[in-house]
Parts: sequence; C-alpha cells; structure tokens
Amino acid sequence: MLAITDEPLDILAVRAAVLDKTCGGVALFEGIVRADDDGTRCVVALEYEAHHSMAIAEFERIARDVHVRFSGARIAMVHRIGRVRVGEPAVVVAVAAAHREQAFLGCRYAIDELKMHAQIWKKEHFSDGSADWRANDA
Amino acid sequence: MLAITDEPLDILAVRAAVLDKTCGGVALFEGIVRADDDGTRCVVALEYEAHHSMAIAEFERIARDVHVRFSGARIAMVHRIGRVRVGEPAVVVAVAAAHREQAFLGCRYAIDELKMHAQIWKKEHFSDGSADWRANDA
Amino acid sequence: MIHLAFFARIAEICGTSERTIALDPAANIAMVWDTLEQEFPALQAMRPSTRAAVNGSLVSFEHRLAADDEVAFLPPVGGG
Amino acid sequence: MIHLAFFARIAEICGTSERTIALDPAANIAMVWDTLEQEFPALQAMRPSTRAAVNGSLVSFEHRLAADDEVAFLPPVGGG
Repeated sequence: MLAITDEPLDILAVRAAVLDKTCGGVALFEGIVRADDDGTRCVVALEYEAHHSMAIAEFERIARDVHVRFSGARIAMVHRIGRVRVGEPAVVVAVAAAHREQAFLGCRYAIDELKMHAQIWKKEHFSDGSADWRANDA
Repeated sequence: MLAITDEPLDILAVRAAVLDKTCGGVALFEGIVRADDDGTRCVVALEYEAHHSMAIAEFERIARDVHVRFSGARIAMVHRIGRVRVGEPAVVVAVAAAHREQAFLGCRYAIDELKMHAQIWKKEHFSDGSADWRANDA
Repeated sequence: MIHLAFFARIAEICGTSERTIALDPAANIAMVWDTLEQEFPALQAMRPSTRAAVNGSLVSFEHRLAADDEVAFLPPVGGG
Repeated sequence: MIHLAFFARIAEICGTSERTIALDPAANIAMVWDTLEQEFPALQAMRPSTRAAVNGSLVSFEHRLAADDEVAFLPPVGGG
C-alpha cells in the first residue's frame, strides 16, 4: 500500500498491509500535525498538496530501497493531502521485518527519504488567519 | 498506559494514550509472534508469563528514562501474557514526541530495555506438539 | 504545445495550477521560466530553489523541450 | 515463614508457582535454593542463570532473609 489520499488516514489498514507470518516486528511512524507556536501565532492546520504521480513514483523507489537494504522488509506508506488538523496524522509509514532492528531502520529510512524527496508541499495555517508554505529543512 | 494483560492488544488504544497537541510524531513498535522454523518444527504460538509487579515497575522505570532522555517523550507500553498466536502482537510500545528523532529513539530504547530487563518469560509452542522456554539473547 | 504544471507557492503566484503554451522550437526550461518571470515577477525569488520535471522526471533548466511535454515546476518539498 | 514464588521453567520443575517454607534464622537465598535443589535436582543446571528478588527487588544469593519476605526465583527473561 503506497498511496496519497484526501481521506483521514486509517492506521490499522496501513499496518495490516505489511503483516505476514514471517514478520516478528512492525515499526510504524505517524507524522502528526502539531500546534506549533512561534510566540505570536499558533498552527491550527496544515494543508498538503502533491504532484501525485511523482510522489507515488518516489514512494515506490523508497519501498524498493527498504526491501533491498533491510533484509526484505515490507513497507506501506500513505500521505494525506488537503487540510489536516492539529492532532491528526499527515503521514503513516509501517515497516514489517523478521527482526525489530530492520523494522525500525527501514521505517526511519522511509520517512526521512519521503521528507527529503517526495514531491509534496505543506502550507501552515495559523490561529491569526495567516498562512504560509513551509519547506522541510534540507 | 503501562500494562500487562491477558487480552488481545488494542493498538489504537496504546497510540491514543500518548497523543497530545505538542506531539509531531508517534513511533509505534509491535513485537509479533512469528512462525519461526528451525527446519524440523515451526512455532505456532508463544506463551508469556510475567512477574506482574516487577514487570510493571520496570515499565515505569523505562517510561521515566524515556521521558528524561528523549526531550519529554511520552510512552505507552503494553505486554500480553498467556497464549499468543502467530501473527498477533505480544507487545506494543508507542512513543510520542515533538520531533520524529526522539520518538524513534525513545521507542527503540524502550523495547530494547523491556526485552533485556522486564521480568517476563516466553515459552515456544511448536507444530509437533513440543514446547520450550526461550530466553532473549543477552 | 507544452503543458505547464505549477505547485504550492508557484501555483499561487501564477494564479493557476496548469497552463498550456506554444512550443518554441529552441525552447528549454530556463526560457519557459524566464517568460513566466516576466509575467509574474514574484517568481524571481523562487528560481534558485525551484526544480523542474519533464513528464515526471527531474531535469535541469537546460533541458530542451519537445511537443506535448509536461513541464512541472516544483518548489522545495515539505511532506511528512 | 518465607513465601517463595517460582516462574517459567523453575515453576515447571517445582510443579508449583508458590510455596511457603519455615524461616531458618540464618537463612540467605543460597540456602533456600540449595534446599530446593535437593528436592528438585533439575534446578541445578539453572542456578547460574537464575536471579532472585526479595519483595520485588533484585538481590544477590547472599541476601539474608526476614520473616514474611517474598522470594522470587527468576529465570532469564524472554519478553517482547
């Protein structure tokens, strides 16, 4: 399951997509919208936009990498687009592997790669009504 | 939520226990019963037993450590006892933090500490009807 | 014709997420961007951080265009 | 009296998960274990890997016991 959706994310569905009888550990990461406060204003929501086909192609590249680098680990990764409110997940990554080391490393690798390379953008909406696009740190 | 239970684990409840508005990432780990095969026989279930009060005291020690070492990260940790079948989680650890680095590190730390120090034991039940206690690697 | 796709802040500046322009036989991506900058001066500040993709693959601004290419202009990413 | 608690393989060998024994005024944990070994020779192989706790705290086998102490014998752990 590699997907971009404008629906709320279903964590159990992402998890279920990676489980099989060979798996001894599942590491799952959720990126959650945080009520970030810069002193004068507070984030109330994030709005995501994606170049759908390029982002999915990047997810597929990451999934292949995870499988090869982390002993056949299986990955599912879903990113939400549109408006996501504080406390809701914007992205869910699940990685299953025979042992926990590979599950943790694969999951961390995947979210790091997604944040650096997937063609997805984020606009911060603040409590004072202002809004601005915000890039990830390089 | 730090608990030992003989009921099937509720992943969403463990996750919900750590979420708050300051949290930007949740790392969750599940240890799943794997159909381990040593060539002649295959694991069909694991049976866990705990020294309840000592195991919970260890969970509390781990939770304090995670909070202090990983920037105030919040943790929930539940381990199942009794018979757990292949494909079911035996333990779920969720760690929420402002940033993903702390969530991943806290979650990994917690499961490693649990496996080394919590007074919990595991018996492997095999497809040929045999069974044996199995310690974690030191 | 060339099909242009704009995203995030670039789409906001251009006031649209897509547009079609006539293909100049000598056109490369830099020339397309320069044309857009003349129309939308706010794009100038974004040039150093903007990447371009043709038909879904990242390319340099020197990349030469062909008929029916889809050119996407991509600001720095912010997913996750 | 001293209350003994057995876990996992140790409980299987002893055939019970708990037992009460009379307190010898000089008793330490090693003495209790030696008594158990005489009754259950299969425990001998487990001694190097077994830890003991008194009232929930890990202690050495030299730890001296007091009335109503709860002594737990703990095989190597296998949680997770």
